[in-house]
Amino acid sequence: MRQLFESTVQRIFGDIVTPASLLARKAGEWPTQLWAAIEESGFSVAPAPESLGGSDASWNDLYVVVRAAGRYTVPAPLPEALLANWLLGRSGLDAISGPLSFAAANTLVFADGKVTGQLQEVPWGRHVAQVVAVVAGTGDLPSQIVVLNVKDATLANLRLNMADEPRDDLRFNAAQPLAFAALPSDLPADILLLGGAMLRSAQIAGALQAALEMTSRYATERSQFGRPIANFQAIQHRLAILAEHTANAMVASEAAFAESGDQLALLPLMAAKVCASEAASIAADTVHAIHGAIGITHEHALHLVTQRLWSWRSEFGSQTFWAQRIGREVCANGAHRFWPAITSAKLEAENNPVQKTTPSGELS
Amino acid sequence: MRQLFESTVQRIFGDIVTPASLLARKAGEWPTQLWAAIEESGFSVAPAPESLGGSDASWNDLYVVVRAAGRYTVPAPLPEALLANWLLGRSGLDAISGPLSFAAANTLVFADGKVTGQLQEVPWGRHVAQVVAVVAGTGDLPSQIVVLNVKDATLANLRLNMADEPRDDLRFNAAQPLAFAALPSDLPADILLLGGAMLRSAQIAGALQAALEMTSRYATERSQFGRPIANFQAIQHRLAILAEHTANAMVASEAAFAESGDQLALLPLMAAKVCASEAASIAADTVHAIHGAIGITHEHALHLVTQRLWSWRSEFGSQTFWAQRIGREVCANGAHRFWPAITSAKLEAENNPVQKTTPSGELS
Amino acid sequence: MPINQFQYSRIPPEADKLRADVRSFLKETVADYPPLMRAQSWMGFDPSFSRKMAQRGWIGMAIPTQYGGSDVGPFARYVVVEELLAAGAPVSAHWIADRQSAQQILHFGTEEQKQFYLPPICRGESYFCIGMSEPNSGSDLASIKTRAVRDGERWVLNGQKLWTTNAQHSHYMIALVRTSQGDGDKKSSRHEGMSQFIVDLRLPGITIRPIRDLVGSEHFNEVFFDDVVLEADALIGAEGKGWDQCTAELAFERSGPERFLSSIALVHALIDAVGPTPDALQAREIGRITARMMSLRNMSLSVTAQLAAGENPAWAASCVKDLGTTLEQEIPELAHLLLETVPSVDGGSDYAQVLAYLIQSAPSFSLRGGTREILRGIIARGLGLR
Amino acid sequence: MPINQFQYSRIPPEADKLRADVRSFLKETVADYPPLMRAQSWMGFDPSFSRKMAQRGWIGMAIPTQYGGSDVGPFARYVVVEELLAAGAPVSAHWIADRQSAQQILHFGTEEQKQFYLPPICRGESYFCIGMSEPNSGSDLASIKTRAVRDGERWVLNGQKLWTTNAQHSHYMIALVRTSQGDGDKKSSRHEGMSQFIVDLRLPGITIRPIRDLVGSEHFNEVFFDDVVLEADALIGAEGKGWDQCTAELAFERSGPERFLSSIALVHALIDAVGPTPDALQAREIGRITARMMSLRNMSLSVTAQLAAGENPAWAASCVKDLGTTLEQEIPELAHLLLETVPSVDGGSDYAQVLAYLIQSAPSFSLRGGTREILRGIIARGLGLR
Repeated sequence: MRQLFESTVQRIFGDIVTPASLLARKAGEWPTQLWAAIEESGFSVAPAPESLGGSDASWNDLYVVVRAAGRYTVPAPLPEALLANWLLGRSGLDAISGPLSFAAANTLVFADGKVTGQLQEVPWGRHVAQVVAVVAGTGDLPSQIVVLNVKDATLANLRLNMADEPRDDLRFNAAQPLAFAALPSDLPADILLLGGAMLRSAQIAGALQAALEMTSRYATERSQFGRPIANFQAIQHRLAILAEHTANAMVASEAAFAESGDQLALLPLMAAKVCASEAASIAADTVHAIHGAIGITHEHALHLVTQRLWSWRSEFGSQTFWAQRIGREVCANGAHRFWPAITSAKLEAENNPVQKTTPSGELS
Repeated sequence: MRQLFESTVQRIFGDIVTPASLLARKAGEWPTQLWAAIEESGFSVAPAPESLGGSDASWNDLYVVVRAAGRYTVPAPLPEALLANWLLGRSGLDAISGPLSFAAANTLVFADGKVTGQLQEVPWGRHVAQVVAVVAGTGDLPSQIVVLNVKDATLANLRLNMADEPRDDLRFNAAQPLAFAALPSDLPADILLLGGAMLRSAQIAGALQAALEMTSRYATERSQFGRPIANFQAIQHRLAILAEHTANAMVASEAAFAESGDQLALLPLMAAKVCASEAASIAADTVHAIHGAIGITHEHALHLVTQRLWSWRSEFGSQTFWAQRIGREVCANGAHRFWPAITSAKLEAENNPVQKTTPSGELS
Repeated sequence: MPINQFQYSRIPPEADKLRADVRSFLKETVADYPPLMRAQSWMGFDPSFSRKMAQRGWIGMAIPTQYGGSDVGPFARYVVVEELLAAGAPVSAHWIADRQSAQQILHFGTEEQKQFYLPPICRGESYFCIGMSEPNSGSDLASIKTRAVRDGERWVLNGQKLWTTNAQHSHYMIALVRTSQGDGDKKSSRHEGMSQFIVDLRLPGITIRPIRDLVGSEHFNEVFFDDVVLEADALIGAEGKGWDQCTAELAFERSGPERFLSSIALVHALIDAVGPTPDALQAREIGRITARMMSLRNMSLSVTAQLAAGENPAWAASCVKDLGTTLEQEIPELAHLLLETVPSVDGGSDYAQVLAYLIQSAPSFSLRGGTREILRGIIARGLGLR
Repeated sequence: MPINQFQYSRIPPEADKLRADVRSFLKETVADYPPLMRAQSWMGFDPSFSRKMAQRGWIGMAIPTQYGGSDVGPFARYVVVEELLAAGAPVSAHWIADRQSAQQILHFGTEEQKQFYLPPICRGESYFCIGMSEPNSGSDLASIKTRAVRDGERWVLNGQKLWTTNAQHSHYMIALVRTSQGDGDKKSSRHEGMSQFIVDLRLPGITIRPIRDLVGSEHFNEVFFDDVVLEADALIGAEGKGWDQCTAELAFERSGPERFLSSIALVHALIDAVGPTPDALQAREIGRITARMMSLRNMSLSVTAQLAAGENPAWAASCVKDLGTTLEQEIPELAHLLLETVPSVDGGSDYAQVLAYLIQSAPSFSLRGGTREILRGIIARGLGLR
């Protein structure tokens, strides 16, 4: 399945998402043709069960799709739609094949069948038709998954990330959800933040592959002082370090996807976002230093990659955010549980089942 | 004065403190001959006024002495004696020419003419005759400077820093000070911690000069793959970066000394310790990487320098400690006072005299 | 060891007195600038601001009074310049002319050239750009191909310059070009046979094409010369000595406050965004930035003192530039790790926008004034490594 | 791109089952070790511990049963080894023999050599060292000068090895020496004419001199060979192929858990010293160390899967080693910035002493198993840069 996925997305992206087409786009523009191709392929609904309109794809299968979305700098919320449809599927709601996104943070209140409040920093919020969010439970009330119609929203605080991808706030006032269901009890209320971090770690891994390839090629083609700059030891060392961090981010993000199933693999995905975000910083610095002036021109494709690396490293929790969350938990558990956490890829659940107070696999 | 100082200390240190003699020393051993030479030279009492047995040397004059103590990896508490005698002089007490140190941290209580409590991490505590400390004031009582006789103390928690320099705790039980006086009201109670940080920043600057010289020379003498390793671009770049940080630590520590007079220049000295400590880390990493295996043998003199860099960067407040202190003050003052702090080299006093609540120049 | 060139030097009190005047001028002129505008600092182009500065005698401060300068010395100039940069004032229009071109004309120009070019520079009315880089030359300046050929008394200029900052807004370019045979590829003659010309950019045969960069700005340009006819007095300095003339000025270009203040607008925005009670991580990083900015300024002042004493601090200036660039580039990298604010363009908070601007500008900091490889090579040479 | 070699690989469940056994063994044997002793990890030498491990079948796990091994495969060995290292068990005695020498003998040895050398290794009774570096050879191994000259059926060995870990405690050295003419300085033949010998260190003519290091330990040695007579069967593998035989094993040496766990004792001490409620800075750095250790382990397991599949992961192993060393060296650097504890020797808290030990040991981490320059050169070659 995974190999078929990889070759299929590479074909779609390779045909439609060319550097020339990307450079010609207007800031924040919706990719009509690309989204049509995505819908036709069925990728965006793949993680939902067949009974709900999907194809039961696992996170392990989908890893290559999300990574390729990063590698080809795909200007569309395909990764977002995958997570949203996975969550809909887990909650027994129908998959959605139209333009779809989610909000990792919101101030929603859901009462009397109506939703009021704000969705924050919704990827492509101004363009998508529907948005998935989790309304946090209060007291005895469980958290609820809601599907909201963007037509019911007021757009607020519109902005773009550095790669010109829309990140918009949406305000709802007593809007009726298109669908809703209780959040499965084995999922934490911040599942969309966690899932968003996992998506971005894989997108970063893909963008790192692209950055490494572009820059290795450039270094062998560009000459200074009478020889290819690839001959300079300083260039070789910097690219070697970039390769190491690319490998690190690839393996870390793949581990997060591969270990995720009905639940997400929390410690692996947090670690993946930490490592991928750090690698993104190193990569952007390295590839711009090696490309020199040509790399900061609009007409060169390098910034398509680096602007995404700079943006994605901060989205859905920075390196600091997730590292602090891991670090607080590690310290609270004490040194004797550090190594068991590494080998089990779980901070608490397996290693100390007795003291567990949060839902299985959840990290407070 | 300063040039005379520099040539004199270089002669003393150059004659007595040879690498061979340093390598032959036992861990923590007292340098009898060296201290005799220091006493004879009169350096250790120089910062005290002439009327109290010193020679009125300014911190600006003494900078080269302290830096040279670092450069020659002098195994004696000469920098410590300078600060102690400066403080004695500021308080109207006689200078002390015998083996002398100070405690930057203590738990002392001074009541009824007797001192009880512990001095912490006293440099060379097991060997010196006298120790200076500040007993913090309480309520209306001002802080007191006390000179304690080490013979009255119980040695506790003896240890060495990585360079085999003793750092010992001393316990006193109702001991009578050899001398005492009120701390001048324009000095903060943690003056010995601040002064200690300033000393170490200059010692680090000296050790960095030594590390840069040794390693630049080694790189031109050592061959691999048929040419001097100095020819490799990676080696050149690393030594260039080391030179930059050496220059940075030199200028930063010199600024702290030059701007200190009857009071210490607080922001410059904190900045100097931050920069010098960071430079120490970069230097130790760089020079060991370039020297390779020979550099970690006991018989090679490199570790005389790097073990001091590793130790001194942590003593009297790490990079983190002083950076946090600066950072908290900068944030409390707000962005509009950031640049004025840089140009005036003061965090608060000059820029906002109205709100000043601490003694002139003091940083809470 | 050249490291001993670094000695602490205070700004003399008479120079420091200027600071209060500059601050009150800035309060009047730029106090209302939004943070994103301040972040552009010496890339901000505003001729009316330049003229206001000139009226106060703050352009040409290192130029003799007979040519319209105020000749108050390098430390006074330093005080004015660092205050402007710290406030994010739009100094780009006169920047190159004031820092570099006027110095070159003063040192290498004829009396006629000085009288013609310097007064309008000091009035803040004449702007210059520097024509060095070319396609495929990059750091390897000795490989340039643009050529001026003698034609009687005149010269005919053909070729192309690239990455020329502000060419589209400038009146003149001081261009480094080949004037003798040889194509620059023979090792022995790589730095020979080059000369400098002051090129009036309104001359026929010159085409200037701005280059859009990754944030959508147009600072860089391509400049094409197609049989441009230069009069004899366009040559500045000695024929064939262009390379030496260029390198003589590099210490000025590499040691000023613009080498460690490019990200200061973000520091200001960051302090405001963090607020008065930083956590342990925020406090450490903001304190570290403060300490390093202070000590870099002291390094920079140390070089200024060497320049003022007539020494050649080329080595020390390279240290300032490389370490200063390190700090300037580190600041946005540190900042994005201190607050959970996603950087944004076309909307978002001041902090988010300044952060996005400086993250994307930072790569250019190590392109201006010599790449890190070039600088580190110079430093290594001074250490005796090559 | 070789980067695609990195694919996530889980430890198979049957290998992972061993983990509980190893942990309970470690609980019995090393639970009471003080932290400073654990910090020495694979430099800690304890023959009785090695024999205990051998009794459980945990030495020679990648050696066929006919030679005394347990032949349970690389993942099972991985589980045992990482548990030992994480606990700071004293594995130094058998370490080189188990990881490297036994593999070389298995791959290149004669049947007689396998039968003679492998069983005592698997019993934890026979210890090996590796004779590679020499004075003035450093990273440039092809420049070695130690030479074995044929004398009838035998060989006569002369020369000197340097930086030989554990030579003073080992029974055998596998030495790389020159066996043909040429002095190694001619470019064309630099890697030719070298052979490997198993040298019994009790032979006459061998002098071993331990070298004291900066913390006072004696891990390194100088080993002198003065007309040492070797029997014909001391040669291992093919004459003249010593270089290839050495490099073939490097992936094993460069990708194991010892390449990112050397500082784990300090991580443990740090977590304890920080306590359950870290501040924002401590939490971030401890979390970052955790994340990187996890992901390096996944990189290392990815290489193990390649080895298990019979592939040659030399490139990927270099990535693991270089990035692993980065982490191992970063941990003491980060730790000293998280608590105001001055590192100490000969007294002080556990944390202060472990910190001092690892700060001073860290420089050696990039000497073992190939310097960073060598590794980055290999990685750059794989990227097509050279």
